[in-house]
Amino acid sequence: MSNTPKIIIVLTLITLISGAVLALLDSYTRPKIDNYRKIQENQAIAEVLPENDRINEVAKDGYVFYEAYRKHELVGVAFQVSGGGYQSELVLMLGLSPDFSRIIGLKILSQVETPGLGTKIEKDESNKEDPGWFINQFKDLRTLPSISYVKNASPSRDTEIQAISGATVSSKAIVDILNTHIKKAKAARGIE
Amino acid sequence: MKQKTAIQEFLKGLWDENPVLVSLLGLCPTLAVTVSAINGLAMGLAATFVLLCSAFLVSLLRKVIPNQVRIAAYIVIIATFVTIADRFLAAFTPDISKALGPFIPLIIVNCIILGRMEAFASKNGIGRSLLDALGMGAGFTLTLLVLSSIREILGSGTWFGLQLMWPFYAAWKVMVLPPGAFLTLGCMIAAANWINTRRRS
Amino acid sequence: MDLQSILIAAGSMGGLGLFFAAGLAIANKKLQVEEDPRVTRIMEVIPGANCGGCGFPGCAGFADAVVKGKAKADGCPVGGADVAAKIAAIMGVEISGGERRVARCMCQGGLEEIAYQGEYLGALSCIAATLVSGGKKLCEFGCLGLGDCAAACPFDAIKISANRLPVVDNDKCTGCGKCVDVCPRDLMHLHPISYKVRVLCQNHDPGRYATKVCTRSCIACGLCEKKCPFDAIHVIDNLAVIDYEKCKHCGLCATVCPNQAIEHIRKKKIVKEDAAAAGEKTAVSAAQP
Amino acid sequence: MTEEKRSPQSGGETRPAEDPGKTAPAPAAETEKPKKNLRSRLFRSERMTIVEPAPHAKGKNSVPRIMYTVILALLPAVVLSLFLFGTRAMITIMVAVFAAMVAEYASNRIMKSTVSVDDGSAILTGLLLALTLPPGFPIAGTALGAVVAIVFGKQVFGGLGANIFNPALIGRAFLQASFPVKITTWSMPAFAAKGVYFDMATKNAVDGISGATPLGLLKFEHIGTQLKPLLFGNIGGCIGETSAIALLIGGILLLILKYADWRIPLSYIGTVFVFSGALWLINPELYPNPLFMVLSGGLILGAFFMATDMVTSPVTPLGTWIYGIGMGIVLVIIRIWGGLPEGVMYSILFMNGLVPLLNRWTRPKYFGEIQEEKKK
Repeated sequence: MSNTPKIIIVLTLITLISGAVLALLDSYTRPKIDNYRKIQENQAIAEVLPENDRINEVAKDGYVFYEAYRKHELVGVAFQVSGGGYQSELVLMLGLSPDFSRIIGLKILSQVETPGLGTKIEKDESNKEDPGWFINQFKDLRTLPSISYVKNASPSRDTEIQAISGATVSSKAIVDILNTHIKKAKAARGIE
Repeated sequence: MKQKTAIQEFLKGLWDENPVLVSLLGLCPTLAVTVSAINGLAMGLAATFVLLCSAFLVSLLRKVIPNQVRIAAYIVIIATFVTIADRFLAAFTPDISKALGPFIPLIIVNCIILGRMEAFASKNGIGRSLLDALGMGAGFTLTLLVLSSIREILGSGTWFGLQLMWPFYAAWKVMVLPPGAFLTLGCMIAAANWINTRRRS
Repeated sequence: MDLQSILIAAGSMGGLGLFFAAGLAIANKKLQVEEDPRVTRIMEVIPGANCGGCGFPGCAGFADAVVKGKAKADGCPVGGADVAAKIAAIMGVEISGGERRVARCMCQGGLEEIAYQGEYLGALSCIAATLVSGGKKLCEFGCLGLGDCAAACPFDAIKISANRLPVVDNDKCTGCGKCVDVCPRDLMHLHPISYKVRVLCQNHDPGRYATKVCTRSCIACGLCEKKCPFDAIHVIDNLAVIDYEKCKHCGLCATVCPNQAIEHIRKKKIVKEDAAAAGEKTAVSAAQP
Repeated sequence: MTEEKRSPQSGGETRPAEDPGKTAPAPAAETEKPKKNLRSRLFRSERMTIVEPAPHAKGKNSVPRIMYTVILALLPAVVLSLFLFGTRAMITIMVAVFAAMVAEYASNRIMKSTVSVDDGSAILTGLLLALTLPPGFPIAGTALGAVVAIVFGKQVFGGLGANIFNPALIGRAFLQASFPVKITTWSMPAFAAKGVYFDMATKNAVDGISGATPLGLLKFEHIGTQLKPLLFGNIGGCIGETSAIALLIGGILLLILKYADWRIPLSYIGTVFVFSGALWLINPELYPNPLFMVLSGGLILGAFFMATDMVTSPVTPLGTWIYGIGMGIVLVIIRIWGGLPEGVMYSILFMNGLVPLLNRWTRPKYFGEIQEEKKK
């Protein structure tokens, strides 16, 4: 007996059943996964743009802007930016004032920098009182004309942050990402 | 070859034919995800789940699937279960799912699973295939657990997130980096070979 | 639950499956290679060690060669008589003389027996020693004792004794012939396991010189030739050679050899003698008491 | 080259005359066994001629001799570093050497090979490792590095002569990956802290403060260091890499004794000089002075003492040139465009990995060899 029909029938059946099973599974797990992602996102937005009561999503020029309102007044804009770090991609959530002149908050969504060195951008265990000192520096930082960093010294201007000693590359990467994306996003939103 | 007893069929995966230490299969996830014990354990359990389910189906359908399309059929079966595992991890343990990243979907092309399907489940009954899959999965999980424990303890000073080493211990950062994976795996394989040679003589 | 999305998923997967299955089925029809089913059956029978002892590239190569008539049914040295019989059954042929063959070192010139030409300093391998005027021992034909055969044996059947001679474990030896190939002096020979009489010397030197070189050498005295009732042993080119077509394994030649260069294995004695003499685990026979 | 390159297998002069081999069971029984007959005893003579493969000529060089000479050549740098960094440097050096020797002995015993602690190679590895560490490096870390250097850098490959990479640098690379913060925390030399010869922005210098290496300063803060402190060693940095002059004294001794191939330091340092010089000529603002590039960091130490390691450098002259030039290019690339301020370690390790290939590619034609026909 030729087994040509058998080949076709068996393989088709297996794929059919597989498709059906996976579709069932998806309908069950998707809400949960989406829900989780939403929570994460909202958390990040809430962290970089506190004091809001409504978030409005606007997609434009490759950015998704989350516009935060308080009592019908635009208080800030958040969006996700990414760029190359020392050895991986850095993904950040950036919250800016509506005219993009001031950073309201910054959160690192994902980073795989050198453990114990580059990872200090997120959490510096050697600084017991304030492990997040590096990222907290960005709060209320002015963005104009551009952000810069200094090494082994306290920042003297309101657009400066202090780099992590030994992890200058990671520190510099964040500053670079912010500078380029703020400029691009400005253009996308048509500010000046 | 002599027919193995049921218990032997299970035990062989733990040591004699251990997929990682003896067959050196599935090294990609072995090296990549074992930065922490919880990751190693999750990866091992996910692979074991896929192994068990696929072994069950493949050995059930071994007479039905024509020889010419067996690989295609196995891959579809394995891919289905991997997707199930992946979705469930993403839905219920999002942190682990994020840490394991692309390595859960990559179980599809893990040589251990396709290898056991091709070499064992397609030739043996359901009971035996399940035992074999369980043994191989257990061997894989245990090896990953040991490997990731060593790496986490030395590289981060913690075990399953618990602070294990004394507080002023300076963690060997290299152990959670890729070289540490190769170094630890190399030492483990050397130790396994050493024990085997000693046992044989 | 959304029935439509399930249908779409199942449909697309099934469609893909149908498409590829059709492709495979067509390919299967058009591109089918007539493979002799006997090849697969032989593959199932042979041990699958891929040792290459048969002279073909791996077990698959051997199975193919058997079916094509290039190899004999008893060509697998690892499988032995069992496998040979099975292969013969598959191929529908009779096998002749499928007796298991084992390796044997044809030299008894260990450290105790042989004269030295000097101290050998150099790489510890027979091949290397051959290049340096033959290593430590004076005999040009004898065993160098540096263990290339033991290193080459894939089955761990050859051990080098304290006396620096290879000792073959007949139980482990599969007769693959790796040691035969590797010995630079051509001293490892494969013999059917039933052989009881062997000339354990390859020295072609004239008797007078051979005497000086080794205490266990064949000195071409011809006593064995005279004693043999079957005309089965002859001194050719200063060395006694047994004609196994005629030899009845009576062992008379061994009894007269002045240097005990001929061994005669007498079954029951072997085990005891060995255990007592060499202290080796399972060595082959030592020669005459 | 060849006579120094002798591997330990053929190099030992005092080889026991009665050693039939390690591969087979112990021949202890053979001497005690009663002789079977008279004749066999007559053949044995106490004094035997020696059968050995070529080369038969023997020099007076041996592994211990070379190793101890290299250690001697390192002494100026060691003494100067003790002077500059004080007891911290001494402790680091002692710990590294001691740990390396213990690791060597332990591996020898575990692997049942001849105990080779006294040949000096472990001492040298420990010393070189210590010289590449910052003086304030933790003791446990130093010991760990030395153990890794000996076990994973040398013994797992089969001991001295079989290793692919320079063991000391393997240890250092392990430490660099393990403790990236500790290994880049430099302390300033005693004199620098007092401000003599030193014109870096360390006004608040107190005893044992941490500072940056000249290369680090240049890379991240664009502050140059003058050449004079580089020559004499009044700069922050690893124990042994501070003073160019002290290292050069030992390096030249090695070149004179031909324990180091002169081509390696020449091609290595030359390439760095030429390559960075070319960049400097293009844009002196952006790229550093080539002299600074040569004198700073561990280049001199690496070029004379690590890259010239007989085991891990090529055997042919052409291969040696390629090796040195390759290291120079890799070093300049790492220093100028890479993420790290210093690249001597990685440049040497990288080219070490290519040595087997270089040896194969640059094999000289032997006398009478006929060129193989290319493409039939």
